[in-house]
Amino acid sequence: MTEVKEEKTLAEEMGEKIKEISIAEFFEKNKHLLGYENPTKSLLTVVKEFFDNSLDACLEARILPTIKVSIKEVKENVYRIVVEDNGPGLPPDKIPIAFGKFLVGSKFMRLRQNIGTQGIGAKGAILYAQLTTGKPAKITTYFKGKKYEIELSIDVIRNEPKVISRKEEPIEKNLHGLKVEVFVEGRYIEKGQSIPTYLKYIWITNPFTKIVYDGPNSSFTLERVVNELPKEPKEIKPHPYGVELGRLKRMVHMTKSRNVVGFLTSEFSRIGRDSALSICKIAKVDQEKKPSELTDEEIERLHKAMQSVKLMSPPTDCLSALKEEYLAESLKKEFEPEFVVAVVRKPAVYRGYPFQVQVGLAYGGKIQEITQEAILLRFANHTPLLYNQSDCAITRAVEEVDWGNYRLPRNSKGLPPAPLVILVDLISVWIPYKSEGKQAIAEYPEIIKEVKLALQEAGRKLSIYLHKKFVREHLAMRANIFEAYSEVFSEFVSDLTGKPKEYIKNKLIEIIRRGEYKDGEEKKMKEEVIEVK
Amino acid sequence: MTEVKEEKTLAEEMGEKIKEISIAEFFEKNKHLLGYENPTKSLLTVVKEFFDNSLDACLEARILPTIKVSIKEVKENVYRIVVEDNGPGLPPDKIPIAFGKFLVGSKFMRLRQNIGTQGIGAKGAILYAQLTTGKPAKITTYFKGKKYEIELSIDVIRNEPKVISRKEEPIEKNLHGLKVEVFVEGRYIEKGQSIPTYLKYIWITNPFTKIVYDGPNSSFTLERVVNELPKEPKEIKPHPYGVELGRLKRMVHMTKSRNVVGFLTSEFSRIGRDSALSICKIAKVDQEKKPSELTDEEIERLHKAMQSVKLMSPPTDCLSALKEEYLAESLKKEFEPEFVVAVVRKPAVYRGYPFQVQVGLAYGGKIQEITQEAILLRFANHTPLLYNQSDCAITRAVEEVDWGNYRLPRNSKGLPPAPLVILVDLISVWIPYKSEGKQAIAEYPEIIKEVKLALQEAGRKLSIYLHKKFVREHLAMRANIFEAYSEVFSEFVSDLTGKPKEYIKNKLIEIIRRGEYKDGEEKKMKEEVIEVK
Amino acid sequence: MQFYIKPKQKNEILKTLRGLGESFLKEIEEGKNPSVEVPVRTLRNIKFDPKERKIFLGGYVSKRYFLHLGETRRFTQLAGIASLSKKLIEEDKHVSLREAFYILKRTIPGLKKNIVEEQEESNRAIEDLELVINALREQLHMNANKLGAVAGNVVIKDRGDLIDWSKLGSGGWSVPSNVEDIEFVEVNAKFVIYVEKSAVWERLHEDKVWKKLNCIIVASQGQATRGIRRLLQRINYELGLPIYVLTDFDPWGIYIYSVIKFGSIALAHISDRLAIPQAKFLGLTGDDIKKYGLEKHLIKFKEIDEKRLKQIREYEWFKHNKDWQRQFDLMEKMEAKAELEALAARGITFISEKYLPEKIKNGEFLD
Amino acid sequence: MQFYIKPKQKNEILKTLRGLGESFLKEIEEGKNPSVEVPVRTLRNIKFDPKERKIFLGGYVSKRYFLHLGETRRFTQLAGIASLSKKLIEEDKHVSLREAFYILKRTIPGLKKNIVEEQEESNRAIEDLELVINALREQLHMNANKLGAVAGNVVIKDRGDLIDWSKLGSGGWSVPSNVEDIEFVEVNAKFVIYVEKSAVWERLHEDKVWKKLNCIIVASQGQATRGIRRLLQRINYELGLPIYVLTDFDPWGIYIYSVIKFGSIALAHISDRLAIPQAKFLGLTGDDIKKYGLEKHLIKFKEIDEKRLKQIREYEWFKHNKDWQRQFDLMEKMEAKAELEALAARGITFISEKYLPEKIKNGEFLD
Repeated sequence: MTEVKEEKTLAEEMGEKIKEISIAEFFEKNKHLLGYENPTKSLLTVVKEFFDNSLDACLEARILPTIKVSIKEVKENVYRIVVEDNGPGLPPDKIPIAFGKFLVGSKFMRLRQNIGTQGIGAKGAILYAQLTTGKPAKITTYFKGKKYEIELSIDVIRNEPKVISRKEEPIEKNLHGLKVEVFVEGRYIEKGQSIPTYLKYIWITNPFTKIVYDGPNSSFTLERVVNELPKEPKEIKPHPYGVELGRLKRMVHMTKSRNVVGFLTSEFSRIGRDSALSICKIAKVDQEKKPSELTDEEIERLHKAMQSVKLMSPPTDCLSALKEEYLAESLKKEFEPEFVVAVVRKPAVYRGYPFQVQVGLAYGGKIQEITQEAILLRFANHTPLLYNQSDCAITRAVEEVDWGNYRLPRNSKGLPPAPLVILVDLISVWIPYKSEGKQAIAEYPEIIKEVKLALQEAGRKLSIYLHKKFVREHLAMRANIFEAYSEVFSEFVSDLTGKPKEYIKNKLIEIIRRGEYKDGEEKKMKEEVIEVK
Repeated sequence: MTEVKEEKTLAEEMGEKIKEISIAEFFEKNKHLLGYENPTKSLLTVVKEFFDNSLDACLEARILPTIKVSIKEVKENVYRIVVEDNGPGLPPDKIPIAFGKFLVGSKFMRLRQNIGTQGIGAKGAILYAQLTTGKPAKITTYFKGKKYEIELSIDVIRNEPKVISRKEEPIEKNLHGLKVEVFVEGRYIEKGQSIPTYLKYIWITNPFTKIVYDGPNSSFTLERVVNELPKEPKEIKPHPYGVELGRLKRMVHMTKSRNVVGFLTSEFSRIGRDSALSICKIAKVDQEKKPSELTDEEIERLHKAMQSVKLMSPPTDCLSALKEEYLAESLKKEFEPEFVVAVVRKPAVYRGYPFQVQVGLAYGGKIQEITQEAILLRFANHTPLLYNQSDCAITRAVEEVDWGNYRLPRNSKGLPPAPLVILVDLISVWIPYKSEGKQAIAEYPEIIKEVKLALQEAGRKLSIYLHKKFVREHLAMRANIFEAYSEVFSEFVSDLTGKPKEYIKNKLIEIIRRGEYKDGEEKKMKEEVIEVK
Repeated sequence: MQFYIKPKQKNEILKTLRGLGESFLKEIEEGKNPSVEVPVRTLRNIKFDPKERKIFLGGYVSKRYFLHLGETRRFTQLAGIASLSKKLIEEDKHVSLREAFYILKRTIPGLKKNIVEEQEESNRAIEDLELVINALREQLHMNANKLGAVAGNVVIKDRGDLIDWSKLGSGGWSVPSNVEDIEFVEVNAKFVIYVEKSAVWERLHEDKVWKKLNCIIVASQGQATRGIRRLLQRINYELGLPIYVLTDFDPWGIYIYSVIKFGSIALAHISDRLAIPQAKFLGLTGDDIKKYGLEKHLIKFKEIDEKRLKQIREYEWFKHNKDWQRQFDLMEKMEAKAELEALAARGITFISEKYLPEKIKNGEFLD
Repeated sequence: MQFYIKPKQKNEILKTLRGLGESFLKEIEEGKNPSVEVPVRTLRNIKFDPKERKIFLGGYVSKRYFLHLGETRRFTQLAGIASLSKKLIEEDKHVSLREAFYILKRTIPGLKKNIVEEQEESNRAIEDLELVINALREQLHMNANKLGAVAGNVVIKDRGDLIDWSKLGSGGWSVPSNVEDIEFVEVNAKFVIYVEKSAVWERLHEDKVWKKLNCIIVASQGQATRGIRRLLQRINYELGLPIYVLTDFDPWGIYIYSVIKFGSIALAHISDRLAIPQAKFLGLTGDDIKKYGLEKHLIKFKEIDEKRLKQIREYEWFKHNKDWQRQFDLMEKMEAKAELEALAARGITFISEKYLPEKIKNGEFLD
């Protein structure tokens, strides 16, 4: 009897221990999941999160971005980071939740290409700042003729913003933008997986951006290469092929449509009335039924039917690649190569999500000086990936290409040993990152295939260039070579025959200068085989 | 003027788009982060989450665990999974939030060794089930003489449980336990990174557990090897060395202590009155000040001072390793080796968190038949890690050990090519996983070092065994070898001297049978060097 | 095609070389692109005559031009070698391939290149010239490496010296790289044993095998040098003595035999015409292993041996030969090879006193 | 320690071998563990005498026992080789190292092992025996490989034949692996040129260098064989002729010289006693390259060459020698090597008619 009592008490005891924790608390404890693993990477992550936010905001508002980044060491291993943009800014009353509460964002469920999507990045940076230096973040917005300066921190226990101060002062009416200032612990490096590298690379794929950098040891300004924004990506509805059963159920219960056909045509892309009717037919579901009255079995049948009907691929105006010439242009500016090519593939689909690959190759010129092995720049939605290169679908695709086919040194393992920069940018409404650190892309066969196709197309263009270069140099050398060899050849023929060398040589040079031996002719001669019995 | 207006509208528009999403929604979209990457792994993850929960519950209630796992294919690639334990169960009114709401748990902020800690695992499994099959989870608890059956699903948008049905019926008073049943899409495999493998391995490090498995193709029961639970791990307070500034600030504002000294001694482990006073002195903070009145600067100074005073390492009764003989015993049962050794290291500390390493080596016997390369079993808090082996601190440590030092084939890269099972179990109040998938441990030097030390200690014991085995076999061979060589040696001496071979041989065998030549003597003889000028 | 090339008169070769130069000169004077016809040495021009069982070059020639970017260099090198060869013959000097390389290696004015950069280039030019004027490189006074010794009841004349191969102590006559000019003065032997190892040659020599069996014994180390092959060929063609090849029982030994008999298969090259189709295999066979109880003395095949065996048994000239295929099968089954030295396990002089006399008496040759 | 070993009388060696057996027998009869004393060949027992400039074995010996698990096998092998050697000398037969291996290789009754499994084992046993009874393996009638040729104004007697090294045409006398038994009958030469390449030997021979300079010319291919080294040593010690070593200018050539002069440094082993401390270096030097304008004919160092150079210049016997260090410096600076054949670029017979006579006349040797 006593034993039984104890057990029951135990169950209740355990029940009583159950409590909710906030997502902020979760990430505070698991900060390495957000990229705060070590001082060097943490510093980079903070800058990256704010910079990406700024870039997204400008693009959303269709403003040519100008983004200033300032980093100053205030004491040993403590840095003041300021990121300022000319974007639209935010209304001051929205600032606290936009920067002080996890899982709040404007882009989470939208199917459109964006850099940030999860409502986590900027908050993570602010959380890291307050965790390491205890200092609140200062957000400044220029809004309706006023400048608002809001200091805030995150109440970790409640996942709520805590506003510490709020100032406002009038400014010129047409000023706009947002500025974030935080103090963080970290370690600053100048080369490699560093903040300057990050900025230089993101500028390549966003060449319409002006970046002003003021670092602890160096400053630079990257001017706009292009004065035109890429076309605006559209938001799309989910494609039926990518929808899980559970999500479909939820959609059924939340729709405002009054019947199944209406539901299907209005909530999904690529389902027209005909497709909708045939889905209902296959699923044996009454097309006029109210969605909320569908039974679980009916929804399941609908789900199956949706996968089985033939539908067009999802629309791809949700993606916005660069123009090839712009990508080429910025690669040229950054690396000063002798040749550059950019290829933007048509969009493709993975699990119902549209995605698109753009690549660039820069060859020779100043690159020779940098390295003897190819440099790989990986991007996802125009944002550089600096860590975990060896573990990424892009790397795998690059290594699977046989570069020897394109007149480059063959790569046995890894990258080809050539003066080459390989840029690969994966654009999608949903990038399958391997972790929230967002540094490596999962190895889906569809993605690897597209990247390879893009690289092969670019490779062929590079190959044509290399061939032309070869021929050009070759023709110029031709006469010279023949004349040089004639010098010694004449001597040998003179040895054999006793005729004076100069006599033979002059005759030969006459023949050469007539110049009747073209490449094509030569080939034919080479293959000429005479049978003698 | 119009332009300005537009910009302002834009900012407001963007502000309006900002909305909160739930953590459930976040994980639904990012399910690969929780281990639901592909059908095979997903099935394993579901079982693992429920099994770990059951094991934790039993341990918490100090009940010898008996856990039943049943997996049946209900239609192609859809499985019904049932996990049932004899733990304390839960009060029925706590079931909905315990299983239907993310970030709810009993163990999140506790500094004690547990398998689950994040309040995510079981919910993730239920979310995955409803996403793939649309079916709710059925939780059955035996509580106070009644059996409660609760069907629930997760309201993803609100991160709230949705109870679909609730039944109760009377049962025998002393029954207790919890049962979970879900339907999931997945793929079942029998070998390798599979559910049977998972259960067998977790049984090795939890040998006090009885596991009854009823799978699609096979059934087995793993009986308890030990009838005694390991000592109960205690909860501890944070150690000052592991506390970040931001967290200290929060603790300062939440404490009930009335002065700084009281705060320091009551909220941290290993700070006594003396240490507290010297921290205050170093920090130049009034020891009698009310914590909530401390300025930011003072807290910062306190934080620095805490790191600089010498304190004892955190208490380690929060960790509960197995007894070495139990670990050895279960390795013996599972692999039937000829030799087994287990080593449990003393606890060590990483960033203020105590941790402990236990390892086991099983050599030879039946293992020979399985493979020619060593098998590595990785565990964290007694739970097997089946994925991402190459990316894990444990693997790195194992590979860094020079196994050649322990009479094993030397490993040039990777694991030694020996009939060997290497088990490594990392126990800590806070395991630094590389991602929520919880399959790989971050490569902290302190952890790698401890694992290596443990393996080296075990290696030395294995080495002693191997040496003894060698000597044993060796001595028996010795006389045989000498007699065999005497046969031919006598012949040669006979050739050289003309004396009959048999005569020489018999004399030699006499000498050998006297058996005066021991190993030690031999060594001495070998080193005997005589200088002759 | 002619198989055996007689030692040519020096004047004849000089004339041919001069003729080559004159053909170039004529084309040049006519304003044409200087050209030369070189027999094709690719696989399609390598023929095997299954009846006569010999490898030979087919009738394809390719025409090469001096004014062709892909060929001008090689063309020049060919002329260079021809010019050097003319000089050597006139001065009655010989050079090694390495010396020829250094002599030809000089800067081409106006180019940052030498006439030849690697010895491979001058070697190839020499091979080209051999084909173009149908002469052996030795006749062009260019020698490969010297290696190997000979003993037997033979007296030759070389550079004015009379040399008796039976009176040279334990060493024997060191075979020069170039045997074109030696004259056979007195030959008192019935056949030749060529053995692939000098250590075994010393065994046979010490045991006076050449005296007892009335033969000539020749050895080099591994693959026979050109000097040796030419010597064997000359003895075979000019003196009519059969050539027996004594090697290990392994793919390498059999290939040594194959080269002596059929010529080398390295892409068709004049050395194929050093072949001796009448040569016979006297080396260890799978049957010998059983017969003489060598099973315990086999050496396990390595991967490379197996691979080589697979290649060699597919050669046209072995492929359709049942006897050889049987041997290859035995070898494959044993997965091991047997060395001549293994016979020593049956007695130091076993090879000389039992193995060779018996096999020769019984005519146990493979062909 | 004695440096040069005179050809021993066969009886003397037979006596020593029998003595070895009897010492074993005595111990056995006294109920002791059979033992033998073997000079230690580890580094600490290798000495270099900087004054005399020679490598030699120190006085350390280690005592080995038959009844010792780590030694019983090697001990048995030693006895086996001694027994074989006795038989060979008695029957006046010689065997190659490979034959010796096969003869010794047989199953030990009761063990699944042969007396020797690999040739390395029998080779080592031969080396052990050389050390134990202080004889050369050739004197034990075990021969290494045969390679190389010789010519010059010398008449020798070998196996009853009188052989005139000046009358052997273009080939020369093939040097046997064992030169213990040859007798010098008539010697009409003032020095010996040893050259590391047979192709260069043919050059010198064709140009009659041995006649013009009144010397002996000897060649093998690469590292000198034991037969050649012993021949050179015997000529040096018994006839008192200086030995000049002609090699390329590279670490490998200089090491060939070093082995002839100082002995091989492969862990102290009796072959060190084949050394000829009076030998002099006549090969190409860094100065020759400038003097004879060979700069264009250098071959760039590969990594392995550089590595070898670093090793060789650190050898005790080169380390403190300024002349050699200067040459190594030159080589290091050039980062290239020069071959003897490169001299052909200056004229086919340049090496014979200019280079050698001039260097010898001016005494331009390195020591």
